[in-house]
Amino acid sequence: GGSSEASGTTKAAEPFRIAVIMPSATTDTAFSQSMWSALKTVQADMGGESAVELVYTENMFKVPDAAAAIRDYATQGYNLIVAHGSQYGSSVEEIAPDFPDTAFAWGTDVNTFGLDNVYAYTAAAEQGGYVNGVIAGMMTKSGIIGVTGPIDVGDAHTYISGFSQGVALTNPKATVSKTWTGSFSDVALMAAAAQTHISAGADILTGSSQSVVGSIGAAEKAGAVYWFGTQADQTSLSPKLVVASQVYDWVAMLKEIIAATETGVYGGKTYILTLANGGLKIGFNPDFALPADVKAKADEVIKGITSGSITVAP
Amino acid sequence: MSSAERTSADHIRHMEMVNIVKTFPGVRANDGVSLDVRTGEVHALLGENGAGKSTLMRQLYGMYQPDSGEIRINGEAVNFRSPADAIKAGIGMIHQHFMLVNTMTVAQNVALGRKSTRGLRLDLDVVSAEIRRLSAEYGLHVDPDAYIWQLSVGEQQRVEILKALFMGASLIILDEPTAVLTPKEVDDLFVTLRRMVAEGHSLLFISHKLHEVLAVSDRATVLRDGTTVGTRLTAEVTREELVKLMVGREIKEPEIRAPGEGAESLAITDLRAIGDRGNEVLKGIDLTLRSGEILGLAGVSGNGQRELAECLAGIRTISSGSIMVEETEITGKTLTERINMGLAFIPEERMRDGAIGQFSVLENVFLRDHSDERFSTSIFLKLGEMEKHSTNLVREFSVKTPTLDTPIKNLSGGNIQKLILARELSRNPKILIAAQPTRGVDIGASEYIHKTLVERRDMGTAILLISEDLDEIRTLSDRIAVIFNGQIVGVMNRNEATVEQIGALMAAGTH
Amino acid sequence: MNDLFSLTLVTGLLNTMMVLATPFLFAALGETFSQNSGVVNLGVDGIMLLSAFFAFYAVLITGSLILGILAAVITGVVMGLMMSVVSITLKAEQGVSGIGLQMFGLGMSSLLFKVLVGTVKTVSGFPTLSIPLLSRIPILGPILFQHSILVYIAFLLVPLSWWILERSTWGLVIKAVGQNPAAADSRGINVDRVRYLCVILGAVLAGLAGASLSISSLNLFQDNLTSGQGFIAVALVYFGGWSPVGVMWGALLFSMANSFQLWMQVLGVPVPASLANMLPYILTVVALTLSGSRRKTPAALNKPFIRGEA
Amino acid sequence: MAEKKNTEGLEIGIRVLVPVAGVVAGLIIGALFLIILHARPLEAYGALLRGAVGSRFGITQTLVKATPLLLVGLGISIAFRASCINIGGEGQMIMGALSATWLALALSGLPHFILIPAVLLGSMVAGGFWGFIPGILKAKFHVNEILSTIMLNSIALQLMNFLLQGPLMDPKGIEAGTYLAQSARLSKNAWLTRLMPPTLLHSGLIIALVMAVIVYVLLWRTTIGYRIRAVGLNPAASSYSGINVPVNQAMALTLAGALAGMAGAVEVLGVQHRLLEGLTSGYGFTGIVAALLGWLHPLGLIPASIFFGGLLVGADTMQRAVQVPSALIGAILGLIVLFVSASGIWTQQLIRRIRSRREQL
Ligand SMILES: Nc1ncnc2c1ncn2[C@@H]1O[C@H](COP(=O)(O)OP(=O)(O)OP(=O)(O)O)[C@@H](O)[C@H]1O
Ligand SMILES: Nc1ncnc2c1ncn2[C@@H]1O[C@H](COP(=O)(O)OP(=O)(O)OP(=O)(O)O)[C@@H](O)[C@H]1O
Ligand SMILES: [Mg+2]
Ligand SMILES: [Mg+2]
Repeated sequence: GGSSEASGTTKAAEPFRIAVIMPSATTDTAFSQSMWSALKTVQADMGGESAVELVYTENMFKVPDAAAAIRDYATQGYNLIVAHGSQYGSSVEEIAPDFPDTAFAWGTDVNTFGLDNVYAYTAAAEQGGYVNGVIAGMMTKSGIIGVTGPIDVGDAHTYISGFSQGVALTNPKATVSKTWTGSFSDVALMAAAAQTHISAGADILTGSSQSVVGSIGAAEKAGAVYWFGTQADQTSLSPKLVVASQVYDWVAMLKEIIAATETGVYGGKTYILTLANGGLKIGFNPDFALPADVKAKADEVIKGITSGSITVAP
Repeated sequence: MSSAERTSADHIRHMEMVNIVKTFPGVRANDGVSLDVRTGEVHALLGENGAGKSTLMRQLYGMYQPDSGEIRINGEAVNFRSPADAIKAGIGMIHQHFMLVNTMTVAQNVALGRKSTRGLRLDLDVVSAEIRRLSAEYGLHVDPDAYIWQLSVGEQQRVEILKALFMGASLIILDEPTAVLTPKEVDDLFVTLRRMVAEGHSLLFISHKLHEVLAVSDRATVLRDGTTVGTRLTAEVTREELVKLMVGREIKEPEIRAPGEGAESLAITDLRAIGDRGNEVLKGIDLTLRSGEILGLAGVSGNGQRELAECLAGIRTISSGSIMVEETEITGKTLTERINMGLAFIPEERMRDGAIGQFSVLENVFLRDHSDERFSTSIFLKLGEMEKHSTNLVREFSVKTPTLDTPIKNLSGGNIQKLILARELSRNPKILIAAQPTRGVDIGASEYIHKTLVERRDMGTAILLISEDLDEIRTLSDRIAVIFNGQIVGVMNRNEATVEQIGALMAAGTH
Repeated sequence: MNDLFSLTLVTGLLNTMMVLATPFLFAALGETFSQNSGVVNLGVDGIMLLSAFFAFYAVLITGSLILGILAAVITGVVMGLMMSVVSITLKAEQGVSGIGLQMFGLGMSSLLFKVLVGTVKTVSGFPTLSIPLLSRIPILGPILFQHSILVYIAFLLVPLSWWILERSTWGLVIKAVGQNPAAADSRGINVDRVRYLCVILGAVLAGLAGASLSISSLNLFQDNLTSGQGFIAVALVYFGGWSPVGVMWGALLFSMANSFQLWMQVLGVPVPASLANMLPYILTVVALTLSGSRRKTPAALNKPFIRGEA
Repeated sequence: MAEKKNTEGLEIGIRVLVPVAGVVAGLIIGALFLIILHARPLEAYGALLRGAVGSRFGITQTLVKATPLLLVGLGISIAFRASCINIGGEGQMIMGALSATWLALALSGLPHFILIPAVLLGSMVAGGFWGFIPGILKAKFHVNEILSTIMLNSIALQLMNFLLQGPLMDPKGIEAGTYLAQSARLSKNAWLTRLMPPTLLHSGLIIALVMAVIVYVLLWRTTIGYRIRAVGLNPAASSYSGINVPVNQAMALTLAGALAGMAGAVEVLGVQHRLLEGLTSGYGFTGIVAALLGWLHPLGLIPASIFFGGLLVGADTMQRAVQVPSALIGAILGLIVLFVSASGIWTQQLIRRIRSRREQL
């Protein structure tokens, strides 16, 4: 609830109202959660519930339902509607023109449909993947690295693509072998996939973040098998095994969008999270004893990507 | 049957049902029915289809609870909430429709619901031995290891009787137990029943066959439309009087004229087929059927009658031999092609093979003819034509049904059978294969069905009448063939056949 | 490939197969009882989910694995009762009530997870229990005798279930009730009570299936953790022709195929992953097609029993 | 005559009201959960009602949801009538959606009025094929359809995964480096007409209603329907009458697949305008619920699917209004399905009582 708290205060004190529509639960330790916690951070930074009203709709994997939610929120006069799923594109394209005073943000994609009240956003996941790959290449002893994931699309694809390039840079002889389970929720199969990599000699595992929960158990049973994460900081899931995670940080982008809407700009811009603009961060596990030379190499690569001297293909 | 088990139930000296009323939605099945049974008595229950006999007995067996009225055992009112209660009180029931698990063996069926001698472990070997002993004692021959689905209807009936014997009940209800038995089997059963009565059992006996009732019972109660019409001492009553009580009029079996010499319309030569058990059940059948005659096929059930009917219908593949209809070999033809050639079938199990219970009366009329061009274009049904046709049939064959839309399962057995007969005859078949056409059907309806079969014979239809009812065979058939162990062991003209002769052939296959 | 590697492959393949098969075995054996008594319970997946959650949650707060198992069993009993009341006493269409139960289990487990736990956490579940001596047998040892206790229990349930169904008086009664309830009823057997017990037993085993995921093989909970495994378990009952041994072959085949397709991917066999993912499903259907198994469905399956109505 | 009409009205009333009472019972238990989660039940259920029928958007959204439910449910009804338990709606829908996307992209040059029928036909063929497989497996190899349809659901899903990662992946996504699991957007002439812009209501609803009438006619006015029903009610009597049981069951499953395939196409052409992961999720199962709530009758299915669609739409609105986790909605819906299925016995008893009273008159 909380739509009536601000009543009675002056216009200037009315909260900024944000609604977000997400394809999975706010607790998915992945895509949806990354946006939800960013929004929570924004809310806290801007002065809490009295300054920012925040509502959500989760598990909207059906597009028509999401479309209904988007329209409903727009009708209720929310200032910013975040459609956090690439599948919502056509709904945003259709609904946004009916609500010219509402800002829409949708991702992950780069297309604003030429509408001036639509922002698009995406993450250059290949960049963090590259950094993770560079570290992994230096740390593997067996020369075998396992990748697990649900299906080979979206930022999972670009992350792995960057990761493989990174490994190739520091350890050209290492093999990166990939398994895809074909399901976003089948944790048991994901665990079996990780186990299979380990049996085949892998001493480092990574994958798009849904797979981490499946892989941890297998990795913990095996002992000295390390994990690289993406999308969110996964250190807390296994402080022993996680080396580093690529973290999506939507906070800066969201703040920028909010600031823009207050000057009357409701869209027309595409944001791509990169290491350079601070949208992507590499979260190192503080408790993990990363060898100094490896850390140095990682920092060097981050600097290279930031400065543009290293480019990574998605 | 251990004697310990038999004495464990309190002995029923006197059972009374007083003023029983039982209503189903729309039907008052029992309307103040009373009867009583004493130790050592056989009490018969008579009435037309739907008179309320089974309903009354089901209340005694705890399957239904009466709306009002009382059941007393040895003077004390009892309240059976389930068959378990009735069984405990010493009541056993042989149901009109078999209560057997088809996928289990005879021994498993008998063991069901009975304490094992080995605790949780099954003791089927003990049960089998017991079955063999009882089989020998009562002449009820069944293989304890055979699966029920492999048994003929008659054999299944024997298993039902065995089950009741096993339970050691002191009052046993037999709901049409003889409908599927041969005269010899009926005689054997009666011997068994008398022995049980002598041992102090009491029996409630339902049958549509009056000579059986007269032969075995001490008293008879007649029901009509749910009410008691009267109770009589069997020794003091005549068959005619009982018929009048039941039906309200007299019954005349049709008179049969000698047949003309018809042309041969069906010729079966050296027909062989494998049964469900994988053994050869038809071992070279040779049989011819002429138009305008009724050929009765007598035999103890389980000797290949069912399989023969299925081979003729084309739903069982034959291993060798030939079936000629007039000049055409039909062994390779489908059922539909055979029907189109003028064959018609009345299957033995009418509710399983002959009708679709939830379909309306109208829909059941068109099971075979729904794609006939009279009743459908190639795709759409001609509902108007269908309604006209079935109205005519229902009227012509006096099928008693509230409406054409009534689900057929709500009709009485006799009326369902009449409708099936109507359906099959409506196409003016050249050949009619009728298996057990009057089994379980009351006297009035039987008379009607018999009359209709004879009429058709006179019109030139060739009729193969498969029946275990020797009276039926002997009244209707122009010629009688006897099947034994998958072979025809004798064919004779009606006037040269005696009951003893047929009986001997049926039992042993020898002259 | 050298010998050592192919040995690793075989061991890994079969070991993973055993682990993957465990939840299927529990759930499908349970459903075997339920269906043999005449009740199709399509809600297995929902029962697995809610039990998986409660088992996980019990271990998370108490640290006691026994309480975890107890939580799963109680959840199974309650969900089994729900299914029984609706489908047996109230004679509801079993397909619909099962789907209702599945929706409820899925929703409720996610809700409780969100409210009570909030984010993915791990617990320490059942440890690997190497059977002394046996586990040291070359090749076979690591495949068969280095698992958590629930894996052993699942496989021991196969002969036990077989014995109950085929050799005990209970089995005779259960199958009679599933084949011809009217016949069982006329022998004084309480049809509804037998069905209640079978459905509840089935649900308890489904509960253990859930627990085997959340506190034995994965040691965590997540939304929709089972990912439809309950439905596969139902399918395996048909595969196994309502016999515990048949169900075991089905579970092993399905899990083996999954284990195998993962190895194919790891070894870089050039087949698109999605097509490899299809393998277990295709293989199960093909195997049943080719095996020509003709076990008959329990005749009263999916039919509520009403005395006096044939 | 008038008397009969009255009781018939009463019967319909019972068929509607008793399940509604089941829904209410489910909502009451749901209210307890809401209270525990510190949400106000009345506010929540008010939002549910408002969301489903309280506005033009609500009503149209309900109808948009009802459309695939109706189509899938029609197919399920045909299969169930032949006593084939078709759990394969999901997979059949996916196949329909795949073929619709592929055809619509390949034939995008054709004019609207040729393109749409062609695509719909293609999707029926694809979905029908996915129903034919369990049909033929059942007919020829006695493979139980519950097993095969469950397996085929997963196979179809993986096939869609495969196509979305490769052949059907939006080239724009590859170009932009996003590699999203979605197809290219369909050209506008492949979209189903919007009936009430700006609402999402599209002509798929009309297609589904027409199909309901066609299925009604098929089941009760044609020889095919007669045989399908006969086979479902009594296979033994059917084969003793020359009706080929396996062939008719295979036919029923094929028809079921074709209708579910059409539902997939209608979702693509009417709502999504492209192929996406998650397009079908749940309709194959909720279609079963709708079919049985509609008494497996095409005309009963129309209100049943609208009712169920409304419930789904309203539940989403409720989630937004009181900000409870969406999982709660799933749990409440599950309870409602349980209660409604449990209420069937009362419906039957009441109707039987009325009928016998009528007969006694
Ligand atoms: N389960 C039931 N539901 C509704 N009506 C029933 C039911 N069982 C019996 N009836 C009705 O009760 C009446 C009596 O049926 P019952 O079975 O007792 O007849 P019956 O005398 O045994 O007939 P038959 O000689 O054919 O065996 C029938 O007319 C029927 O309409
Ligand atoms: N569920 C039911 N609803 C309505 N009437 C029923 C029902 N079950 C049985 N009956 C009626 O009960 C009567 C007797 O039924 P029963 O089952 O004893 O068959 P029957 O007429 O004796 O047939 P058969 O000749 O095969 O013995 C019939 O009139 C039938 O219509
Ligand atoms: Mg009777
Ligand atoms: Mg009768």
